[in-house]
This record gives sequence, C-alpha cells and structure tokens, in this order.
Amino acid sequence: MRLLVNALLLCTSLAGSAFADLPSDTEHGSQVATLQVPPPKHWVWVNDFVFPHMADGMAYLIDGDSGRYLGTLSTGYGFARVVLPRDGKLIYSPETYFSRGTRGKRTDVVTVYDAGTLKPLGEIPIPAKRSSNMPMMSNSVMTDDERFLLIYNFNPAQSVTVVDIKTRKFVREIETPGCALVYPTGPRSFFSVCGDGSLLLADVDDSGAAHQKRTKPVFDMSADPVTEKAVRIGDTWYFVSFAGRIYPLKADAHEATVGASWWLTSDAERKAGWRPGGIQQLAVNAQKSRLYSIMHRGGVETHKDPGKDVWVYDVSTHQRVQQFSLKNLATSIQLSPDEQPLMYSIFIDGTDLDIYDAASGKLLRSVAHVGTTPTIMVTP
Amino acid sequence: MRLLVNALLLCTSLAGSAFADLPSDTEHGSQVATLQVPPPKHWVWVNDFVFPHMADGMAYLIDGDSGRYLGTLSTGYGFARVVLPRDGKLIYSPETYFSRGTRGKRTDVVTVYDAGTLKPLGEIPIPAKRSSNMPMMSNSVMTDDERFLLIYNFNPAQSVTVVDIKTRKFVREIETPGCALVYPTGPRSFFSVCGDGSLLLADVDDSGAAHQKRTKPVFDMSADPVTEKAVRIGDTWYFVSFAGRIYPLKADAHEATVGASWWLTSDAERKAGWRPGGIQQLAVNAQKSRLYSIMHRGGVETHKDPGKDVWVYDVSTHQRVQQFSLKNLATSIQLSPDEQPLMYSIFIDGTDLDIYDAASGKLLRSVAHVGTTPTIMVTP
Amino acid sequence: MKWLDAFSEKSARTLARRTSRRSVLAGLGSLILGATTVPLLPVARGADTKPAGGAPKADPGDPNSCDYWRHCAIDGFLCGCCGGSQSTCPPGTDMSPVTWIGTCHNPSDGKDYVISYNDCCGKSSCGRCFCNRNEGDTALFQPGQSNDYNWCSGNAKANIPYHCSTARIVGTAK
Amino acid sequence: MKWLDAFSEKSARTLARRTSRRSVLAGLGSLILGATTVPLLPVARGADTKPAGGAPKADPGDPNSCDYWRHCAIDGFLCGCCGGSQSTCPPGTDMSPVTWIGTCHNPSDGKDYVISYNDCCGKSSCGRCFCNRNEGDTALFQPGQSNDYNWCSGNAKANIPYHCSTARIVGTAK
Repeated sequence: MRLLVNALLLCTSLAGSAFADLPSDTEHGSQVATLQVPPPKHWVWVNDFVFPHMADGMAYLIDGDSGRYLGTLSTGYGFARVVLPRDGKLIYSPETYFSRGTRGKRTDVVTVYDAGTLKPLGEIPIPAKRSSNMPMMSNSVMTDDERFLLIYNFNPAQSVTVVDIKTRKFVREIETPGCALVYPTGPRSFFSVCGDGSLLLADVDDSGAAHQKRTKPVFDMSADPVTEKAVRIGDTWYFVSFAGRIYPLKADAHEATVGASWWLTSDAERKAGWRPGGIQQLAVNAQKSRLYSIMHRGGVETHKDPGKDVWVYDVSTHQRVQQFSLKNLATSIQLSPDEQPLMYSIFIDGTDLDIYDAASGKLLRSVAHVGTTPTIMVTP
Repeated sequence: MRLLVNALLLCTSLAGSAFADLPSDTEHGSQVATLQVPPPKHWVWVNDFVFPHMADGMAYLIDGDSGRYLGTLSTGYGFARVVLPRDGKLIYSPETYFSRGTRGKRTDVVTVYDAGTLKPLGEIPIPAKRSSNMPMMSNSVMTDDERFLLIYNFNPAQSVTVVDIKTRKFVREIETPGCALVYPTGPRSFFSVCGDGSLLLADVDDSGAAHQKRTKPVFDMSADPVTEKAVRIGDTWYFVSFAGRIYPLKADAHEATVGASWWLTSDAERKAGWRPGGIQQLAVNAQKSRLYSIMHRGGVETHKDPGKDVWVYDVSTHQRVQQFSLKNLATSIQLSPDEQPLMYSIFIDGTDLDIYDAASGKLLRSVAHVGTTPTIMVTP
Repeated sequence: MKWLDAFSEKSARTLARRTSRRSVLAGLGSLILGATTVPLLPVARGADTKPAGGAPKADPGDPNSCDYWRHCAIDGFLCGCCGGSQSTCPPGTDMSPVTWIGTCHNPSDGKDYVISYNDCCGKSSCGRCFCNRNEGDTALFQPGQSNDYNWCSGNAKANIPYHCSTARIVGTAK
Repeated sequence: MKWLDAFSEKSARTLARRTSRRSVLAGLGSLILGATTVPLLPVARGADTKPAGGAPKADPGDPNSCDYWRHCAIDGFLCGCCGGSQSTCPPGTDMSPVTWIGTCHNPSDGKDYVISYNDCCGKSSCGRCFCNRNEGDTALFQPGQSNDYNWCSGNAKANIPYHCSTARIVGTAK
C-alpha cells in the first residue's frame, strides 16, 4: 500500500494516472474542521426550536455566499436563539435541559461556545425560568456594551435574568411583572413591553441591579396592537402593528417617545387585505436605512401567517422603495449587516433557506434541508 | 353562566336546544385519560428512534381496531423498543440520557411505566453501555419466566446487562465477547450470535449469573449470512438469510440445533431478484403457525430495503399460503398475537401505520402521522 | 369565579370593537383555570365515544379537526389526536393549570364561548394534528391571550415539556 | 498496520465469492482507525475547495452525493453536507476512533479501496444528505462490517450522540 502526500497534490499532478493509489485519509491531516473567526458578514445562523422534538433544539450556520452548510449547535429544550458578540469569537446560547429528556430535573444554562471550533467552552447556570415561547429575537439580548446578557423569564411570573458576561456568572433577576421580553436601548439600558401598552424602562448598574421606571401607555394594545417582532436601527426600535402600522420608538434608560407612525400599506392595499405576517417578519439593514417586511393578504387573525412577498422601505422617508416576490413562502427573513446585503428567507414548515440579493430581490441560491422547524435567523 | 351536568347528557338529551349552554369542562370530570389494563390484543406499540433528533426517542400506542392513537412515551436517546410483560400492567423501557441533551454525563436506566397511566413508576440504573444501533427486537428481551430483563451492550465491547425485574435492580453484566444481541430460549436461558456463526448459550441463575457455553458455528456467515431479525414460535427461532433462506434454530441453555432450512422463494423467484428486506422484515403468529415476510426485488445489497409485498408461510409445512401487496412501502411488519390477527405495516421514511386483516391481506385502515422514523412494533 | 364576570363584560365591548371574537384580557395576566385534579372519566377503550343522536349537535364538528369551532385561537397539537380529547389530556401527561383564553363562536347554538386552551405537559410533542388559528391572539406582552407561550410553564409537575393542547369550555361569553 | 495486510488478503477471496465488493472481516471485530488527532487542515472559509484540473478525476464524483464511489457501504448523514467533508468531521464534533469498514470500487482508477466510515459524534443528527448503501454490510453479529451500529459508541469524548459519517480511504484492497 503506497501513500501519496495529500489529496490536492494527487488531484492536480497525478489525475488520470492509472498507477498511483489515492492517498490514505487516516495517515495525515485534520479530523475535524474549524471555522473562520471572526465570521464573514455573509454567514447566518438559522435557529430551530424543533417543534416535533423540542428537547433537541439546534442552530445551523450557513455561508450565504456559497450556500455551504458550515456547522451545527445542539441547544436543548425550547431553544430560542444564539446571541453573537461583536468580536465574533464566542457564541452565547441560553439553553434548557431536563435530566430525563422531557422530564426530571430542569437545568437552565447559558452555554458559551467557541465560534471557531463550535465546542462548548463553559456554561453559566441561570434560574430555571427561561421563557418557552415561539422564539423571538427579544427572548435574549446583550446590553450594547456587551457586559450583560439579559434573558426573558416566564413561569408564568415575568422577570429578566441578568448574566455578567465578563465574569460568566448569573448576577441577578429583575422582576418585570406584567411586562415581557427585552429590548436593549443603550450601553446598559433596556425596556420590556407591558400588557397595557406601557414600557418598563430599566438601567443596569455595574452590579447587575436595575433601576426601573414604568411609562404611561405608549401603544394602544386593544384596537390594532403591536407585535413583539420589532427591529432596531441605532436608537430607534420599529414596532409594527397587526395591520401594518410602523411605530418608531426611541427609548433610553429614562424616557421613551413614539414618533409619527407610518403605514407599510396604502389605504387601498389595506382594503385589499395586505398586511405583514410571520415569525421574524421584519428585517433591517442599518447601512442602507432599509426595512424589509414579509407581506401577504388576509384578515386580522392572519398576523402570524407566512407571506410570499417582501416590501422594502426607506425608514427615513417612510417610502416604499422596492417590492418583490419570493420563490417560497416565508415566515422569517433576515438581512446581512453589510453594504452589499443578502436577504435570507425561510419557512417554518419547509426547510429551504433561500438567499436573495437584498438590493435587487434576485434569488441567488437555495440551501436545501436546513433543520426541522426553523424559526429566527441571526447575523454577525 | 349556567352549567349542565355533563357533555354526554347534553348531547343525547338536549341536542338542538337553542337555549341551554354547553357545559363547562373545567367544573367536573377528569383532566387526564387513562388506559385499559391489560391492553387488548389489537393494540400495538410503534417504537421510534427519531433519526433526525435521536435524543428524543418516542413510542406510540395505537388501537388497531379503531385506528385511534392512544398515548405516547418519551424514551430518550437512541431508543430501541419497549418490553411488555405478559400481565400487561407495566412497561419496561431501556433508555439513555445525557445531562445536556446530546453531551455531558450519560445515564442509562430502565424506566418502569404504569401501563394504565403511562406515568414512570420508577427507574432502574444500568451500566451506561446500552448498544446504540438500528433498533432490533433482540436489543432487549425478558427471560421467559419474566424474572430478568436482558439488554445488549456495545461500547464497542459486547456484553449483556441483567436486570432483576422482581427487585428492580441491576444485578450483573455478562461478557459476550464477539457475540451480539439477546434471544431468549426458555425460563432462564438465552443465546447471542457470534461473528463466526457460533452461538453463545447462557443460563441465568437466581443471582443473575450466567453459565455460558459456546457452540460450533451453526450459521455460515460468509456466503449468505443470516440477519438479526429472527422471529420465534415456541422453542424455535426462525432466522432468515439475506437471500431468503429460513434456518429454524432450536436452542436451550445447553444445546442448539439448526433444522432443515427452507426458502421463502422458488429458484425462479430468486433468479427474478425476489428477496426479503426491511428493518422488522419478519413477523409470526403462533396461533396460526404463520410467518409473514416483507418482499421486494433487488440485489444482495438490498437486504435492508423496504418492500411492497408480503408473502405468508405455514412454518410447519414451509409452504407459502398467501401473497398480497401493500398500499405503502414497508420496512416493518408485525402481527397481533390472537386468533384473528391484524397485520401492522409501517415505513421508516413515511409515517402512515397501515392495518391489515392478516388472514385476507385486506387493508382495514390507515393511521396518519405516527412518529418521525418508526422502526419496530411490539404487540402485547 | 369573579374574574369571569369581569371578563364577560369586557368581552362584549371587545366584540363590538374588533373583527375578532376573542376577548381582550389586558392586565389580567395569567389565569388559573381547570385546577380540578380528580380523575373521574372512564378509561379509554380505544374507540372514540361519540353520541349517537341524530339531532343537530350542540357541540358540532370534529374535535380532531383544526376547523372545529373551539379551536379559533389554538396553537399546537390537538389532544384528541394524541390519546386525549378536546377537554382531557392524553395518558401520562399533566394538564397545565395556567393557560390562554379565547372566545369562540358555536355555530350550532349561535353563542360565544370562553375557551381555555390548557396545554398537556410532561412528554415530548405529540406531533399529530397541528393546528394554529389566531382569532384574538395578541403578542407575548399580554400572556392571557397569547398562544405563542408554552403554557406548560410553571406547572411544577411538568415544567415545561409541551405535548398537546386542549380546548375546554369555561362558560359562555355573555 | 498488520491487520491491513490480513484484511487485504481476505478481501481478495471475498471478492471472488460474493457479488458484493465489501470485505469480510469476521473475527476482527472492532477496528481502531484514523486515530490521528492533530488538526492540520486550513480553516473552512465557506466555499467548497475543488481541484480545478481538467483531466479525469482520480477521486471522481460529488462527495456530497449518495452515489459517490466511497459511499458503497455508508449509512447516515454525509459529513460533507454538515460542515465537514468526506474525510473530516464538522466543527465541534469528535471523530469516533472505532468504525466499520467497506471496500469500494473507484471507477476512475479501477481499483478497490478500503473505506473507513468514521462517525462524527457529540452533536445531534446533522439531518442532511442521508445515504444508506449496503454493499458488503452484514448483521450486527459482525460489528466491523455492520453499518447499523452507532459507531460513536465507546468514544469517551462523545459517547454516544451521532452527527454524521465520513468515508475515509484507508488504502487499496489488494
């Protein structure tokens, strides 16, 4: 048995030779692939809460430029999403486990993964209260200064778990009675949205303690309530109502103001039934000041339905600048954060990840079989 | 808000009344269904190792007469199958768990479920060596006297775990180097099949210790080897080769003899490529002395392929007595153990459970969406 | 049961204001419902027990169908397809005592009923008869009317694996 | 590497006797293969690196296709579709040091190669590019040639979750 140096050498210099053997894979070379750090801007994490087998949540990393599937994380019961720090070196993943799969002792942790090896580097125990819900971006976020990780709890009492990223320790639980989810607003501040349409503004000090303030209602929750699926550019959170009205909310640790609202649809389009829908129904690219929305036609109760159209807006002028149709129904879209953005599109009940040129709406490629019930997508 | 007595009363006596309200479900009645014990002979457990999410193995109970789905067990990583004692009161399930879903500390247990409530009554810790393989009936069996549960281990050393069912304790590990799986042959005896075609005969004493004896090779493992998918009537195990030759094996604690072999196929049929295939490719009904085999046409390497035909044999005369085609491809068939047997059929890559009259081959009903990757079926 | 009266009153206003039939329970938060725990039903014998009567059904439709009238705000696997029924959990699961609420219209008697969608907990997903309807569903900000929560949350006996959802009548929405 | 010689000798006899090209390794039991552990490969940069040469490929076909010649006895998800390749594991997994063996025919050079199907372990199933081919596969009774075992078994670093399978060349089957 003769062995040659390596496969590339063989392929380039000896291709076609009938006499040389292919080299052994067991004699040399790595056994396990690793990943570029920091990740390119065109990579995307597809999170999957695996509805038929929720104990086995997963996240998948895809290269938008090549369509190549790069790697997997196994992330436990009722998984929401990974949280990515700006330097791209680590991945934080709030996870829930049971000692016997779907029964026994419950343990919640934040697992810290190495972004280059996808190996767990450690885990941070947190209170076993992490909310189990249809995954939202606002289930878990970092403060803007990346000092604290904030995780929404529901059991059914509502609170926010504060994890110190520097010390990798759980530091505190902030009670948020009647208020849900976590929207960061600055280096150390965030808000939650309360059932009556008011906000709970919070400021986190070095010890992880929160100084809280409850606003008057800023959203009308009865007639045409807003969804949880807000997106952020700079200091503005764009909330959208079931009917498709955008409410730009500026908030910091102390005050919150909702600017002039504007519609995704014209009166005629609303009459024709056009409205946004989906799980991750809005996406923004800050470089381009663009907001993308999945659109479909249907009644008020279709606010979570998928759509096959994407409408694009300039958030500074509120003008629609583009409309295009998708190859497949979508429940989630996401944009890469760079100047030549890709748009990723996926449907929870189908598992093709479609990758579009966000500027032209042209389908560039599809990646088959990404997961079981993909929910939300996260970009670097 | 007026409440009436119960839903059945309402439906039979007050149907059509425009004035009475439907009764509240929250004021009365049970919240959780329970099951008949012992189970009727036409109930069947479909076991699922959930290939895309192996941490979340499951088993499903179906009533073959009505097609009704009756209940679920959650059974952990790399699940093989439930083991049912004759009195029908309990269910034994060898299960594997990891402290973090697919990583962390591994724990193997036999979970004991109440057959009426499907609640875990307790669990028996066993060595964390349970074999993870394409599920086979012979992964876990009881001795005929139902005193011991025997579980095949592979890590990759081979052994058998002995669990005392009476005391609900792990008692011993029997080394079976070079030999695989567990086939009971009497009150306290079993054999494993070794790589060279010999058998390891074992007799288990009251302490769980095994008195072992290795036979000479009884199977030719090179030319046309036998599969693991043997079925048993009384003191005879029917092994089948890849090509479709039946080897009737009689064994007890001390000796084993293979009787005259016979073919599922004629010479002409073999030339035409007919052979058995599948995961649970054989099934027997002892009352009727019948053996059923899933058949298809293909080469030797198709010995695990599904089939759309079932051929039926009288095991005493070796004559084929019946042939029928299935509605759907099948990888597994099973028969109910009674005098009016049903035949259950399922495909690992499709999830309709089809229920046939075993005598006529007539499709009686189909049960949609039973699991994710159903493997083997177990009847009371 | 005082909260029910408050609920019903609000419900009427809501119905006038919205296209949806589902009630607004802002501020009520999480409700404790269906906390009876004594099992009284006969054991399941493998066959669906359906009333034989020929008159128009007071509870019309197939409880294992997504179209069934009680399912107007459900989100999950129908327990009737999983070994339970529209009002009982499958064997081996625990009914969550906290839940979300919908108001659904019974086409047979023309009345609106308050429906409690108690989740059944403690086993992996049933996986059969998935049904998502969102009449009156709101965001996670209003838990009592959001079907996007896993309502097994906080059930000490089965915190938190979700198996399937029931659709239990609480009473009429007067 | 003495076992390989023994293996190759048996293989020739086997080829004459069976329609399958896969070798018989009865009695050899479990093999320790591919135990090198030093990572030397460049990091994945998201693009498949394919040789550009125009001559007939020495290693022909698409490694992410079930039809690829090395896959003649594989059973599982192809690691090349999962972030690895036909010879490397995806990030974050561990390659099992024990494995099963096939003998596959390379249509390009006309030779038979011994292929080691090392499983990659420690994460849930990749779920992509499932491939089951059974040339020379035998029953669980002969572990070294059975693809029905989860070969992550016994890998201390990842005992036992299965992610995907590689198809690594061990050498030619002379």
